[in-house]
Amino acid sequence: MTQETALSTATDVVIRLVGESGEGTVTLGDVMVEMFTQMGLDIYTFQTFPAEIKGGTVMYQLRGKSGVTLSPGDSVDILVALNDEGFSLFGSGLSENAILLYNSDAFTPPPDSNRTDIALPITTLAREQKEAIRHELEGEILKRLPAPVNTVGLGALMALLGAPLEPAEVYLQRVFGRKGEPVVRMNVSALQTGARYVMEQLGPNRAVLVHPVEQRQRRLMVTGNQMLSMGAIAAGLKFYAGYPITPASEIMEFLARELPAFGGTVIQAEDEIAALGMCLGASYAGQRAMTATSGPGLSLMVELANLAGQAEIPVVITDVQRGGASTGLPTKTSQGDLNLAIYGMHNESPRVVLACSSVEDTFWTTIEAFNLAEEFQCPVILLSDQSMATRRSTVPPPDVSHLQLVDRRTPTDEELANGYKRYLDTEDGISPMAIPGTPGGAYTSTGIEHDEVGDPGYTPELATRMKAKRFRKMAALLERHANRLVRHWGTPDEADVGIIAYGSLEGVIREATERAESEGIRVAHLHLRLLQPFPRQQVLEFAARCRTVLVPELTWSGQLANWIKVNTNLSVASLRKDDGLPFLSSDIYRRICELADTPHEGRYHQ
Amino acid sequence: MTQETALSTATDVVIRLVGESGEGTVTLGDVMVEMFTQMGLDIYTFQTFPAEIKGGTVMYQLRGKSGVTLSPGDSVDILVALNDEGFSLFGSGLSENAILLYNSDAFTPPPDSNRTDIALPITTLAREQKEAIRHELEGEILKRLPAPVNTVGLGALMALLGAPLEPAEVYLQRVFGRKGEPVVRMNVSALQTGARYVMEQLGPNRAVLVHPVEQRQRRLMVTGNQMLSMGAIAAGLKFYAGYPITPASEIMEFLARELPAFGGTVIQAEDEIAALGMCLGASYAGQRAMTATSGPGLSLMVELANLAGQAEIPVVITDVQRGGASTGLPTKTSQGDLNLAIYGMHNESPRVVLACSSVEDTFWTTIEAFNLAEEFQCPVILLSDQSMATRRSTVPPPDVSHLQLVDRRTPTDEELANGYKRYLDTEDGISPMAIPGTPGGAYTSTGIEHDEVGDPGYTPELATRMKAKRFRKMAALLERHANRLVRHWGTPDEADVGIIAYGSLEGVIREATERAESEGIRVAHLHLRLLQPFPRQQVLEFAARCRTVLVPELTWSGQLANWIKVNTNLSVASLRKDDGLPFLSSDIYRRICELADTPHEGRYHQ
Amino acid sequence: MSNLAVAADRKLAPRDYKSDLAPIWCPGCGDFGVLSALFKALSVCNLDPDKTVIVSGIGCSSRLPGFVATYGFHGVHGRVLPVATGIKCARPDLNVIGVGGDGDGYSIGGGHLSHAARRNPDVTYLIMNNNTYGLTKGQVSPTSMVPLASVQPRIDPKRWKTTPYGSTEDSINPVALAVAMDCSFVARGFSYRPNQLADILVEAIQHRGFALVDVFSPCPTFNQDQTEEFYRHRTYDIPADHDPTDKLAAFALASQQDAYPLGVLYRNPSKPSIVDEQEFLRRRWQHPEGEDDHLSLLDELLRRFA
Amino acid sequence: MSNLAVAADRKLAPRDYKSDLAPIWCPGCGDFGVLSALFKALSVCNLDPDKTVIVSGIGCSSRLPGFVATYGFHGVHGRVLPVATGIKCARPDLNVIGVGGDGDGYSIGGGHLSHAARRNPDVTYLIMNNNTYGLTKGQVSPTSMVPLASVQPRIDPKRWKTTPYGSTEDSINPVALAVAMDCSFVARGFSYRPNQLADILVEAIQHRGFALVDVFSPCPTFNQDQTEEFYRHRTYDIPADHDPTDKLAAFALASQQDAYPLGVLYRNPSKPSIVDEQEFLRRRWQHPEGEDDHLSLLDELLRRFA
Ligand SMILES: Cc1ncc(C[n+]2csc(CCOP(=O)(O)OP(=O)(O)O)c2C)c(N)n1
Ligand SMILES: Cc1ncc(C[n+]2csc(CCOP(=O)(O)OP(=O)(O)O)c2C)c(N)n1
Ligand code: SF4
Ligand code: SF4
Ligand SMILES: [Mg+2]
Ligand SMILES: [Mg+2]
Repeated sequence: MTQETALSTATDVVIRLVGESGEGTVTLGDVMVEMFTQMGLDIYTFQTFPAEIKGGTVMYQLRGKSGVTLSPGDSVDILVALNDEGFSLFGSGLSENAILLYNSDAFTPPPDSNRTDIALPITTLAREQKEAIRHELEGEILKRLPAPVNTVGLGALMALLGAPLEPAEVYLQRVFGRKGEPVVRMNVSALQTGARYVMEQLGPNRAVLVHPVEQRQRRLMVTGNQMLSMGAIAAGLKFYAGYPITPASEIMEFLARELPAFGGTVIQAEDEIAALGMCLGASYAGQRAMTATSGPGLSLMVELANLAGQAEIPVVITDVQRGGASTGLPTKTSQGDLNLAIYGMHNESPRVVLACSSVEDTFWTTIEAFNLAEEFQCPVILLSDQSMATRRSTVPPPDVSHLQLVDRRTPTDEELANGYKRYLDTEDGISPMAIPGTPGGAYTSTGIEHDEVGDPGYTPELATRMKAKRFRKMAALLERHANRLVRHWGTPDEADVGIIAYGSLEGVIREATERAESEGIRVAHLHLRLLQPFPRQQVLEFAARCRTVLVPELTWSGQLANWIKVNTNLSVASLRKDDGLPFLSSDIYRRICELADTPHEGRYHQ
Repeated sequence: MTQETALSTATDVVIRLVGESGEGTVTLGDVMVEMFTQMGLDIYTFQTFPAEIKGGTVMYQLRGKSGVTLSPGDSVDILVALNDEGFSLFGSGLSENAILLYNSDAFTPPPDSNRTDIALPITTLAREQKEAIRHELEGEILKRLPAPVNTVGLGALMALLGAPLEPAEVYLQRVFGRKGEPVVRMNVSALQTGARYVMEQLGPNRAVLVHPVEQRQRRLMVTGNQMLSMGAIAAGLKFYAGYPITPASEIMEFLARELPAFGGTVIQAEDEIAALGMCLGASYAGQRAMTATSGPGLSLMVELANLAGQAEIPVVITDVQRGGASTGLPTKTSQGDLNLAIYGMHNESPRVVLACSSVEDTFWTTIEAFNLAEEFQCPVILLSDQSMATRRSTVPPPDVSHLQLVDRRTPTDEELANGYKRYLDTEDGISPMAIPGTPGGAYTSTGIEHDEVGDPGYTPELATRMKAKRFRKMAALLERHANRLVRHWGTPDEADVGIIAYGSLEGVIREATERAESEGIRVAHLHLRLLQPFPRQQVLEFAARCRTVLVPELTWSGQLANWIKVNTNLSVASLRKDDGLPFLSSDIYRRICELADTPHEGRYHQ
Repeated sequence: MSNLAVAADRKLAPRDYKSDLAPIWCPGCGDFGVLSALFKALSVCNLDPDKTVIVSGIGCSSRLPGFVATYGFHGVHGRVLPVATGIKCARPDLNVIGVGGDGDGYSIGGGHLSHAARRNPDVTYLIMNNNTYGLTKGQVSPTSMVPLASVQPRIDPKRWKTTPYGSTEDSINPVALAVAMDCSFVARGFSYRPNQLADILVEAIQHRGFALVDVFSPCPTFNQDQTEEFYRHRTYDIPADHDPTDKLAAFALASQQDAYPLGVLYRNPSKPSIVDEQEFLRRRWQHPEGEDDHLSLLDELLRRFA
Repeated sequence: MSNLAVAADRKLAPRDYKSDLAPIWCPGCGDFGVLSALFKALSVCNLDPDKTVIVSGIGCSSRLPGFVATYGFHGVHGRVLPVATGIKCARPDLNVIGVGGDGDGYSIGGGHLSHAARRNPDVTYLIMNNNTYGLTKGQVSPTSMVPLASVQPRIDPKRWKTTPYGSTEDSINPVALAVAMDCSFVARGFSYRPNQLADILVEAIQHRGFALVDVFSPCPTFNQDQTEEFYRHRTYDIPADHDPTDKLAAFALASQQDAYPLGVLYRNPSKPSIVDEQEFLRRRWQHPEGEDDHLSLLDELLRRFA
């Protein structure tokens, strides 16, 4: 927290909870999210999990802010450390005069003058609370009743924030109500104990870090995976087949619960190949189909995704990117699948690659994915990533009233009457696709090179002509939609630094941009939702007004920077890392400043 | 044939045979290859097959030349058309005053003044020959005895070429000897009949198109697939697992026959995933392993190839490229898998991509593949293509006396004694790999991110450090081997046109280069055997002495040109097509001339 | 299959199912017999060509869909069952038939078989089993029988190209496996018994659930071992007293290796189908208004996260 | 396994096979029992740790190789058998054991099972069957038993996440399938019967050929249906009079679903192994000089094309 926010009534506080996985760290975090939401604050969370089921350290960072929140925050104001390992792994990155609340039953941190340390014997306090009511409960219930550790922590945190306890008490009533009065009483008293314990140590002059905000409009508290699932449902998804994989499983789990009510089918396939095969069958049969996976699964889908491109079958393939090659860093984040999404096929068939750029955007970009798949009868690879997919954040509810859905082109009666041609060589390359059941529309869909009817053919002339027809669809797509599929931030005029990026970096880049602009640096930001076919025109126009172009990305080799090179010949400054963690907005900000200071070989007018 | 070759004693004749698949077209072609070889000529053949097993038209082109032969020839001197469809599909591309020998029992071609047409009622003549001996054979044998259609054709061809019949007679004796004197007699007389029939029509003044050459050194007559198989055996291949696929199957079939004698194992797997899995197991266990496939199979190997990169397991993956995306053009040629070979993985692990550039080169590049896989403990994708793999051509026998084999780095006794680290972070990134059975070497190979010992680890620092270690191997490779893995042709000095290419285009480009240089255009040609890691230094130095750079390739989007861009920022002229057929050297030659004439924005000195 | 989609207004003859595309198979290929038996079965069931989809993989046999005047899906090697399952679950109103070779179905695609059996969609799966890989010119398939040539190695390049000295692998028995998978309909046919094959196919098509029909369909071009003759001498009709609903008996019968029984081996009429159960779930949860009210349903869903 | 590589000079105790890495499994995970049974079996066979390789896929269970002081190969999801087969065929002198989960082995990897059975390499394959996907936090696996909740839908996010209303798919019976595949050794164990399991593993390891051992190894964290209790009440020892070489009897026994027999179900001692047959081919063709004369052999080969 910067000094003035602490005094003013604006709120911007970053809390980080660390503890043994399974220890309740996540529960406490979720409760805090709920408290902040009730106070009308915007929330932005970020979590990392160990790759094991139990054991290992969980990190749960949440930022509460009055007004739009674009990142989990660069520096931590309040660190809650429930164990030693968590503290040593995630103890750095604190803001000046940050507060450390640590479990003094577990460990004692080395003293540090830049920190206010507050000890909380959380397990002891919790056990005392349970003791206090043991006589009121009989054995079994008592045995299964956990000591109110999280509630003590909650009280302590609320006190640290200088927040009123009432909302927390209401919350406890709601959650523990059905467990009986004594349990409620125990928790309320635990809450107060935690709070009191902290206040005593803080003494009188405590800063008030959170100020409730009046919210006119109801907001949603959702993860990226949830928004993607709801976007798919909004887009008319009727068939989902998938195979579980971290961090994409949540999508299938969500749809398994919700899709039946929308008349849809969800099947857990035996592997990713079967999952995509089922989707292609369903889409061939006329239903909007999607599968979702992560890198290893996308690798297995390469052959069938190519069939979809060659046989011209619409399908949405979601890749929630995770860290590392092969099994790699399964619970961490990355943007390292861009190459595979774009180039992952033997020889070449047309394909679209889109990327979600925030939890809120995920809803709409998912709808774009379905519409483009239908309009251009090809596979659409929809990129998300672990950080965005598993993050909970507050977003305004999407206004679905003017939702526009596009349907694939089906044959007209004339086309059916006079020798129907499934792969008719049209001007925009889009051919009429008959849905089984259509009288006179019988044809055989095939991945072998074929003529307009769909019969196999291998002459050089035919091969060239049909390939040209298929790829003309991508040119048409750029013409019709590219403008809508890039987003502009920062200055609309000449810029010292232009930033081109994609995916979950949008928020941190916007934050860095605002900060740099507030300091007089002219920064423009072009955010790509469409990556393939590449919006060349839009990128060139953007670059033409920037003295330098910076491309930040979470990849090892600079996959996006290279993809820009291939399509535009621009030489760009690449800012990259691929260590499993997202960028801090300060990482971006620092690079902006460096570039703004360095001399340049002038603008890109070519 | 150009006039002077017809008169001089130099030979350069291009024959094209076309007919119904299964009609013996291939047999006749093979016999002609044998005849030419006996005459000491160099052979270069090119065939295309239909994708079906029977039916469809086969085209078999063979060029006989005194001295090095770099292409199947641009224009056909003698076209032998056994059926109508074959003639209409492959009747074009003839040289001036070419000769058409057609099966007058089957069809009559439209007259064409630029052609000398010679009718040959080949089936009638053959039947007569069989009739002549029918009384000498009893029923069964007679029924199974085919009429000597090919032999009549052979005689006719030899006559057209002005070649002596004796070698052909010797050949017939050898082949039909065990079938008894009458059958031999029938064939010899069929040969003479065919010849006589042609000579009568040609009249007295016949050009002699072939002149026997004295050969000091024995030459091999092999296909690219055979050379690749023998190269692998030479490199110490001990384990092969594969799954049949056109046009790669021949490799497994060859090895299944020959590898046991070398103490090796060949397994036909249930699919390509299993094939690569078995190879990784065998290589982990210490044996040199290879699999070979084509595009669709490579697509299925994406996940396991990435494991090999991440877990650092040597393996050679051969991709005999074929035409088209998905099933596409299974019997045609292409270079369209370059993207998949380079980028086909989720996130990034180190990998080497090599390409064979001719039937002769295939032997040595295959050996390089095994050596690099062993030295750098990573997968090596070895690219070939249908045209080169199935082509028969004469090559000097490789001199294997100074064959050099590299072994993977294994742990020293010290390294084993003091807590062995499989993934030791060394300067060149190469770590000691213990072979199971090594006392004290026990470790677990894994695709999860891991520390030096191999234990799973997920911290950002570890992930970055270990990835850097793995990729340092690629830098070391460039330093040690890049110079050897590019080949220079054409002028060593400043050039008007510089050509950068890879794979089977080497021959046609060399031919085009020689032609252009003979006409005073300064042409340099850099042929890449190593594609990934990219030999940046070598390419930049080459480009620096070229006024323009031309990149010819058999791909749709210009995959090689783009890969060059990514690595060097050079803007190059791209010459590409992907219709299933190879380039003619005249295609390249024409583009060279255009570029030599056009003004340039100067050389690439940056 | 359940409630088949039949041509309501007209009676179709076998030839009505023929497409304009002429089969590209070699003269004497067993698949010709299979195709005509299929034509006959389709006409007996009078299936509506516009509501019928034939799904295949890659192989000589997998070219079949192009030769039939129904909808067709000629996919990639080995993925017939996922595609067919997707079509049937998405559109229960369509008749779905899968076809392909022994390599396509038992080798690269073998992993999908037990899962199709578990799901039991109303799909008929017809395997043209020629005990070899035809399209790639004659390598061993999982059903090939090429014993190790311990004495006299056979190096005839045209024969068993990847196993010139014989195979080091046993062959599988697909019908016995299918019974063990509790595949709800398992039968075996022979392309040179077209009438019997047509009858089997009719039963399979009418069966409500997943039906596997393995058909001996010799490849004269590349398999000189399992020829028409070979099977003529080694096949016999399943005795009338065999009870296909008796799983153990079916397994015993299917396991016969000296001679191969032809006909319906196994049947499990009571096995639930994923198609019906997914239908049930959709009905169970579909709101009265149904889909027409997409937006309000969506809004309700979104509201839950407020 | 044939001629096992044993520690010649010393007798190893179970603890000698323990690595420095501590298992990361949840408290109460069934895999702990499997691991200790494996330690015991390894010590009974006295296998040489330096000549033993444990291959796994991906999953909680697949983390096992890291906990054993032998060589290990922790690959990708579902490819245990190809990797293990490759190792064993390349190096018959090594002891090769495959391990993994029911999802790894029967779902994504299920296609490799019948081919491993055909090839019959000397590999022991140990499946830790917890009837769920543990590592991905509790979805159905092919062995899950989650009947359709036709009446009261269960929406407990922690339970059967991808099938909240129950599964629309039947479950498979891996041991019955393995018998039908003629897998030359098929057994079933239970992680809470560690001594019996150790005995089974010893037999499997000593068996000359491919041995499948399916072990009930409950996942208390995500599977509240197939718990330790569940299996304690539904398992029994195979009666002594069962003849494992009688395939039909083995199939009948393996098909039992009401209660699950524990022990060795099936055995085919006479089935040839690809390892031996490949060895035979190499010996059959290897020239007297053997490999030492690589170059002259190579030259001979090249000469054939001159
Ligand atoms: C992924 C992949 N691997 C390999 C091939 C090559 N291939 C085409 S068909 C085929 C097998 C053909 O055998 P089968 O399925 O029995 O059909 P048949 O030709 O015998 O009718 C193979 C291996 C392919 N097309 N795709
Ligand atoms: C190709 C691929 N798909 C999916 C996954 C995600 N995944 C990891 S383990 C697993 C299944 C775990 O279940 P099981 O094999 O039974 O092992 P368990 O954890 O139950 O011991 C899955 C689906 C993956 N790692 N790779
Ligand atoms: S190769 Fe065999 S299977 Fe293929 S078409 Fe010819 S005969 Fe039939
Ligand atoms: S999740 Fe289940 S299987 Fe995995 S470790 Fe925990 S208890 Fe064991
Ligand atoms: Mg077949
Ligand atoms: Mg499991």
